[in-house]
Amino acid sequence: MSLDIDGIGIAFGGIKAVDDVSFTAHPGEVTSIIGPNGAGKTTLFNLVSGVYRASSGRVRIEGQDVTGLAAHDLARRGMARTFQNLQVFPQMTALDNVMTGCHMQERSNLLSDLLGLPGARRETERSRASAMAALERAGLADLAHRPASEMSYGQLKRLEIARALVTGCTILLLDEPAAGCNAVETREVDDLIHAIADEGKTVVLIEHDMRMVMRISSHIVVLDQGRKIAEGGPQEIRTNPHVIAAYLGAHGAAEAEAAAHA
Amino acid sequence: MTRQAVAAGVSALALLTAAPALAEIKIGASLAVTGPAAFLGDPEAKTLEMLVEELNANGGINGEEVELILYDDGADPNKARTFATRLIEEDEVVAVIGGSSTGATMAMAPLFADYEIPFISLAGAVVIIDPVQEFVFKTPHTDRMACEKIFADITSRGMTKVGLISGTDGFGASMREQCLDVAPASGVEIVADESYGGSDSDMTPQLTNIAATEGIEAVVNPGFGQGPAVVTRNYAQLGIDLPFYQSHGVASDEFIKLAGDAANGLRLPATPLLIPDQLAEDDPQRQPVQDYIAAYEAAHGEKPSTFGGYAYDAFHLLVNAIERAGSTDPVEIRDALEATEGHAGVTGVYSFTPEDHMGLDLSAFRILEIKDGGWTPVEE
Amino acid sequence: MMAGQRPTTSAAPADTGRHAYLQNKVTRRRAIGPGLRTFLIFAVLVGLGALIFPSSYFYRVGTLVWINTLAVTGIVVLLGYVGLVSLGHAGFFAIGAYATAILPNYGVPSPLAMLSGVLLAGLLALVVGRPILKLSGYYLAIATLGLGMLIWMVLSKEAWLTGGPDGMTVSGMNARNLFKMVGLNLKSAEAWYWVAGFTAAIGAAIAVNLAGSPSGRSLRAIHDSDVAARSLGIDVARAKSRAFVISALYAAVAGGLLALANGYITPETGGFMHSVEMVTMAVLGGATSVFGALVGALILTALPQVLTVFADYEHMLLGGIMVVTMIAMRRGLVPFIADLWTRRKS
Amino acid sequence: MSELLQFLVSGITVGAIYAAIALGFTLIYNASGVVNFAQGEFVVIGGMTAAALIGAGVPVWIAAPLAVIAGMLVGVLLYRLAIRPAREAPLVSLIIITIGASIFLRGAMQAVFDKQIHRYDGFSGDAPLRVGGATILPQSLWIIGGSIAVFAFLAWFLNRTRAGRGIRATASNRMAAALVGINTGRAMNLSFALSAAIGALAGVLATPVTFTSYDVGVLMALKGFSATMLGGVGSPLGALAGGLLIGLIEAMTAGYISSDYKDASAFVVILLVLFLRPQGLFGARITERV
Repeated sequence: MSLDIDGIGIAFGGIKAVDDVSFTAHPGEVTSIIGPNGAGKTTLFNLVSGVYRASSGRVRIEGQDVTGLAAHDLARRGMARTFQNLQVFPQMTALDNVMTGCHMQERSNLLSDLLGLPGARRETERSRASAMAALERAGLADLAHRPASEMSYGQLKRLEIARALVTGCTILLLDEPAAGCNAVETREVDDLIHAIADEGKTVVLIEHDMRMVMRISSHIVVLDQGRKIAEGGPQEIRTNPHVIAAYLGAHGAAEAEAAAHA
Repeated sequence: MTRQAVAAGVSALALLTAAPALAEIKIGASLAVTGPAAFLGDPEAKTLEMLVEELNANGGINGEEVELILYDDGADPNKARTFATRLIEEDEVVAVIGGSSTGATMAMAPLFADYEIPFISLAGAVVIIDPVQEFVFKTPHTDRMACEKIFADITSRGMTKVGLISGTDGFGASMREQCLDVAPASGVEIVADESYGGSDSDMTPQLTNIAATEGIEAVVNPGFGQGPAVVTRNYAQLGIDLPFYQSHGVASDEFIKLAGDAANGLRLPATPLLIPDQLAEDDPQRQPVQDYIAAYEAAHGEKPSTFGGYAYDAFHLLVNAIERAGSTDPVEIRDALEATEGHAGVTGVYSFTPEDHMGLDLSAFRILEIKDGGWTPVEE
Repeated sequence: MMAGQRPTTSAAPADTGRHAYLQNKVTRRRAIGPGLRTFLIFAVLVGLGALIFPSSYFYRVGTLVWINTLAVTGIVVLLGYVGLVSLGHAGFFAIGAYATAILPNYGVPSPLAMLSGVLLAGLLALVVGRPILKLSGYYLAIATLGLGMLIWMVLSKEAWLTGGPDGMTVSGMNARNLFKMVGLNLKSAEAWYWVAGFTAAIGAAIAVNLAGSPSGRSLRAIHDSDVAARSLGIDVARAKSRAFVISALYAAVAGGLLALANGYITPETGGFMHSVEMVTMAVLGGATSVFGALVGALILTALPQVLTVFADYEHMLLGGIMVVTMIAMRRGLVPFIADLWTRRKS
Repeated sequence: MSELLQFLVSGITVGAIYAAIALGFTLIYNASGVVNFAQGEFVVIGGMTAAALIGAGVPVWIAAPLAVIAGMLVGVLLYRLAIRPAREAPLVSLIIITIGASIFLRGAMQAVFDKQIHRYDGFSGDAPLRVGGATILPQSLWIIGGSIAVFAFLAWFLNRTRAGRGIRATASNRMAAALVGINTGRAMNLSFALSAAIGALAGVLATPVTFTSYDVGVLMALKGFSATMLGGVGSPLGALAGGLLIGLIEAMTAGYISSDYKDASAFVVILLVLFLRPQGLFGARITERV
């Protein structure tokens, strides 16, 4: 399903963190959001996924207006996400983390859960199977029973992807999925995202690793100081003078440096 | 490990509850030595401990030593019931004194019927002895009697319209209810009815309302602890000059100390314990009152309170009954207790009957007035 | 890389993780479910107590331990699973207790009265839960505290119904009669012990079932990350409200049992200190598991009985134990000991 | 009219006591993020120590500062023995720790002092002053003045002094504060000492009006906590306003509605305020970062 963002914006204490941003992400494609630190990328994700309430603009899924819906309602409409600063469930095992993502498919009611009726246990078995499959896909199957609190940063990033995948989402927002990953792991994440998009899901990606962005994106949106300054295919963006200015400007230099070394 | 914890806990309990079986007669007590009713339980516990020591020094009961087993229930009925079970089952006492508070008393009471052990409560409410329970007695006056006594004094001064300001604690709430109940029969009309929390620090709003009530002639303050002292100070602060009555809940020198000059002129129903030197030579209570005061001052370096007096009477009633029964069989002790006739205590002169397990009448209450920081009996 | 293990063929490996105690219960699959297993463990403990108790007094203390375990299990669901602090749960406890005490005076049989009290507590939790649970941290603490205080005040002031601050007698059912029906003649202290123990065992089983179920995973997810739970489609407000209601039901059942077993109740059953006591039991034992509830309830119920020898210093000891435990064993006794155990084994 | 005035006087007197306790809560919260449920015990320590000293014949002007110092010492001990070792513990553990500490202190006071109710004479006598038909005790003026002075001191101290800014910086980010050279340990010690001193001062000032005994601390803490949360945790202005507001609500309810439910009305107002404004009246709204 396509995701339409139309003139969305929010201000914190008079400062416009995101201002009038519009773009469309299509199924089967990877749409990347890039921009220097503080450009408002994560805030944009929080607006789209219902964590913050937008002060202006619209969000549409497949043409249907979903602006202002609560995060869990958006999830029910097929939107899933990962988090820049990790929101895993540290007290649970990796497997339980991912099983929690099966919440929307689980059909048992509270009473059968409390009484431990066969229905509830069957649901749990089914969730366990699909969670194991997702873990395998993310390359974490052998860590299934390890508490999340004992996993590495890169592993947790992939754990979040696995958890988002089992929700059965059609739109997936990934916030810096390759952060903290070594070269091999980055490659694996790269392949995973490709595969997800190939299934026909709409993938929106925030990433600092420019090589990865250029490799897998069909479409790139560039933000600076909360505003969209450019949009287009990788080739277009690479040569766009506004983008170069933003990245090489006063606060962009360090960012470009970081991107080059990532 | 859970199982081990259970086992460890149980064996620890067993160890600590295994009391040495040296003493011949065991008397149990569960009192609110700490907690919100500590001002009751503390002097009660001190009194009992002092009396047991004194008794044993004088050869015990019929030559047998007495052991007091005392638990602090903190006025928590839940704990009180547990301790009562413990006293009966583990410590195998022949009688129990206690329940400083009505709640603790009422939670324990049913056990004594089950196990047929006599029980003397030190709490005030009338529900303890009405309806009468075979094994339950009590020594304090009821709050109902306090109301009657106060109202009688008010009407004798030619007044009928009374305002109430009551504490919301157990004592205040229960006495307020009794006062409302007996008012019509006593020829008194309650025209104002205010309350305050037990540890409130300012009651001027309530008193302002009472003073502004149409036709009001006198004010009564059922309550205990610091509340009545604050009320008394606020009463003076507002310059209210209506006759003012406190309850037996504050009948102690402590109250005068807390309320200061503001207490002068107020009246309350109290036991003779407060006026040992002003009792007539032939007053049957003169001797016990002076004995108790002397002994308590010697033991604790301070004056006893009315509440300690309840324990004093309970203990003597019990010892007396055991002596007369000539036995330590609980049922025989109970029977002897119920047969008590004209026992002069510090609270009053007790005569129990099968219908009356408190055994006091209104004459045991004296109306006192505070004058120049001291107690003066009001001539009736 | 190892091939993914099929869940049906593998039990959880003997994990050395800190959370092994919880995880084992949740993920290991046995012939009997984790709920039933918990029930059986509790049942054995109840029976064990009965075997070694020498007198009614021990049964009495045992009864209180099981009743408290039940109430604290509710706190475990709320605090241990979801991470919500309530300083007002004694209010629900008291609603259960007072309904059981009051309704028989109007001709309602005791079991029905208790059920009404439990439903009433659940209903109240449902109604006030939504607005209250929007708050978090200390704001949630003060809101629940305020709720508890309001319930306590109503119970203290409405003397015509509740007997006021002095409390009221609970007339009605004696558990002895239950056992008489099947031909067993028990003392009433023993009868209540069995009833309370049995109820606590059922309560524990239900809580364990919940932990391993889809609903339970949602609750534990909220505990760790509210935002992530939302992003997975979990209706956080609804889930919190459910946990609040469930824990209120636990408290109310425990309250009803206490009223019946005691025969007398006062408003202090709904007081602030009782709420604190319930939370302390949970945290002391370990708020994440029902065994923590049991251990916490056992210690704080039995301790005052043991401490009667030091009556004058009881407060200092109790307060000192609370502080030291929280500092030395932050997650409570049961997880602490479980950690020691797994560490020694590995 | 004179009735209303009397209710106001009553509400402000009582409210000023709550406010003083709430200000103590606020300072510790600002430094450590801990709401200290043992705050009520400082009030009792102040009152009981002063009462014991005055009872022993020590003049008020010596007894009062000594009582405040006693409170301070206990405050520092509380921090060093109970709070510092539990740093970074979850909120519920901290609640239990401070409640445990308050139970411990209550037991200790019962052992050190006694179980009696205590009082001493007001600093400027006990003869009521008349103000337009209402009466007020001179000691009430001391209490009101004390609360305002503590508030002014805190506002000045936290914003204008190096030590105060250190405390605030420590609260918002201990690591960063340490990096810029703030001695965070000293900031914490200082905040507990000052907060305990504020509590003890409240006790010293209030005892002639409210009396004191070893076990009134819980209630004091509850009222102070309520006032703190009503005003918004962490804000000195909120603490002052919250305390006065609760005092006034209680007095007005007792005066005009029903004295039976005056405590209840305070809690109803707190619940309503929190439902409408979850951060309290003067608290800052916090946006969660993800």
